[in-house]
Amino acid sequence: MDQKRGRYHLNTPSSSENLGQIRDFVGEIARKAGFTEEYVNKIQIAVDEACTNVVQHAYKGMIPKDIDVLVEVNSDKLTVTVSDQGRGFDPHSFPPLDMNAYFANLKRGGLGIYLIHMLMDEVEFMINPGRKNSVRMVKFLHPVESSERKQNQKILLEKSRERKRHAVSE
Amino acid sequence: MDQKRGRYHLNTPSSSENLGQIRDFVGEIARKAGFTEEYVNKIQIAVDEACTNVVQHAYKGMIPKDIDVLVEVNSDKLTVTVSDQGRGFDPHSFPPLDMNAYFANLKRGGLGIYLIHMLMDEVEFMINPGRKNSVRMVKFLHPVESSERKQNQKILLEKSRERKRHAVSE
Amino acid sequence: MAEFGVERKDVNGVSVLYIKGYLDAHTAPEFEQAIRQLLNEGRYKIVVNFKDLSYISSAGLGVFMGFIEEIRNNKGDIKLSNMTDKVFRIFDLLGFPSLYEIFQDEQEAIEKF
Amino acid sequence: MAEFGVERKDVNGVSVLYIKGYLDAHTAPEFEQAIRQLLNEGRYKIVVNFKDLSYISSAGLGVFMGFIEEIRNNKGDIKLSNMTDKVFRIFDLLGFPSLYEIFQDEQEAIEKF
Ligand SMILES: Nc1ncnc2c1ncn2[C@@H]1O[C@H](COP(=O)(O)OP(=O)(O)O)[C@@H](O)[C@H]1O
Ligand SMILES: Nc1ncnc2c1ncn2[C@@H]1O[C@H](COP(=O)(O)OP(=O)(O)O)[C@@H](O)[C@H]1O
Repeated sequence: MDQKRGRYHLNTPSSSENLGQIRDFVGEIARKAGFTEEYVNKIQIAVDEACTNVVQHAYKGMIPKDIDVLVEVNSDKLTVTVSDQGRGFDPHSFPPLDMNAYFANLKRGGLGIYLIHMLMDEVEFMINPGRKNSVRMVKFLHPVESSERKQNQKILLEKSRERKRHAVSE
Repeated sequence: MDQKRGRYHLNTPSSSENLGQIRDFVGEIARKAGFTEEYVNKIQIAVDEACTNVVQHAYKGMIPKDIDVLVEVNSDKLTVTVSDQGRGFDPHSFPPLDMNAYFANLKRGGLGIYLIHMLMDEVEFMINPGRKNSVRMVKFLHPVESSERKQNQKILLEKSRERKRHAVSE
Repeated sequence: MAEFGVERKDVNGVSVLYIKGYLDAHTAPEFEQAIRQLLNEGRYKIVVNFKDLSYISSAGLGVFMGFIEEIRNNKGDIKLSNMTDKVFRIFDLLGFPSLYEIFQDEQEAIEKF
Repeated sequence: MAEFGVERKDVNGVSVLYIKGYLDAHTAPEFEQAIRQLLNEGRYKIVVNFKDLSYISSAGLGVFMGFIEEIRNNKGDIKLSNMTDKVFRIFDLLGFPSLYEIFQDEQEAIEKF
């Protein structure tokens, strides 16, 4: 029995009351797969964001169907696919957020997809309105340096530190 | 949003390491459905027994497939169906246990199906070897008196109390 | 369900909200409600103590964004304190410390008003 | 994983096993192993303290059945103590109190040897 491989599937009604259960489900698998608590939390948030989007957007004006969460564990990575059968959307219509502009506007919301990108190593959307809309998120157990993403994240973190210093010196 | 209705579906590899996750899953739904902790525990044990049987017996001599757990919540009851795609078995070949004889033999095992019957209000097996073997278990939120089962349970409880007295007076 | 809770303590002109448990899209409305109540009473000086908060998603972050303009327009502020590392990391990742002052300690936050 | 644990204390001729967490088909082998170890050392007077056990399924009950004959053939016994109501209920439901003595308190169980 290899604890590091396997497919886990959870399907719940599309209701925010099930977000906790989904986080527990994903968290338990991620922990067993060997992620530290810090990364378990990151994976849980990313999955929560994807499921929150299903609850809030997928079935607008439709009879709500379910949230489908598939977790695949391999020796080197964990893949979570969150799917709905809702109206779909164009994931490319959301350009990467500029957090400075975001804060200047003082608007709320619109952070979910951005956060998913920040928290996971690979993110992919597959949209088939009314049939199956999925976001597939990958987290590697032993992340390899090199990717553009890492570079981006570093820049963002630097920005965030700058802001913090700013806040403290206020 | 009606917290008392809904279909929840969990699918995991057939391995004992997933029993805890399955218990958490079922427990959370039962709790939300309104069962007290005592009954949540009973439902968890019954489901655990059914899933343990899948892990230990269903795929003997086969490539293991998965454990499938479907939970349906209605306003008056919770239904859990545990299914496998294994070799199947004849649920009628296990007559109700006589616990006195059981203890006289000092053998282990063989308690699972008996326990499921003791803990749940309705139990039904559906066997299709290699395709889908299920045990469907129902627990009512507000149990109605009257059924034969209740009567049986009372007799059994009396027996158990007798034994306890016996033990204490030893 | 005991998944989220909020308690309030008024210290002179400042109100402290103690949030505990899981702050997500399901529980955010309860937190929103508690802040709305403060604003209804004209209390715009708010400290949120995160000591017992174990989880936050963007729906939780959104609550802070949703009120900050109204609060600052009324010469108030929301200051945050006592975050666990886990919760701070997500605030930090999104740069929230540029918009909200975050303190180690509730008392510090209160005194900053 | 911290889902099950067993610790041991020897009090003169009696060995006490403290079990904690979840005792199911996954963790039963660990508990079995601890009892097997006692028998290997010729220690047949065993008290199992259930204080921190939060869950038991029939796989856990099976461990007790699996050793009782060997233990009693060697003039020993397994006595049980400090069960929570939740765990006791399942022992009771199956009539285990007719085969095993169950005590409120570890000390009582030890003194019964
Ligand atoms: N599963 C989905 N189904 C339909 N629309 C979605 C889905 N996920 C995201 N969206 C769309 O993408 C937008 C951006 O999502 P997100 O970044 O999470 O921010 P928010 O949910 O706060 O608007 C949503 O407003 C919605 O229009
Ligand atoms: N899902 C299943 N697939 C195949 N056989 C099963 C399954 N569930 C139960 N059985 C059979 O029923 C028997 C009795 O099960 P049970 O009462 O749980 O006791 P135990 O598992 O300890 O033998 C098992 O030994 C097995 O032969």
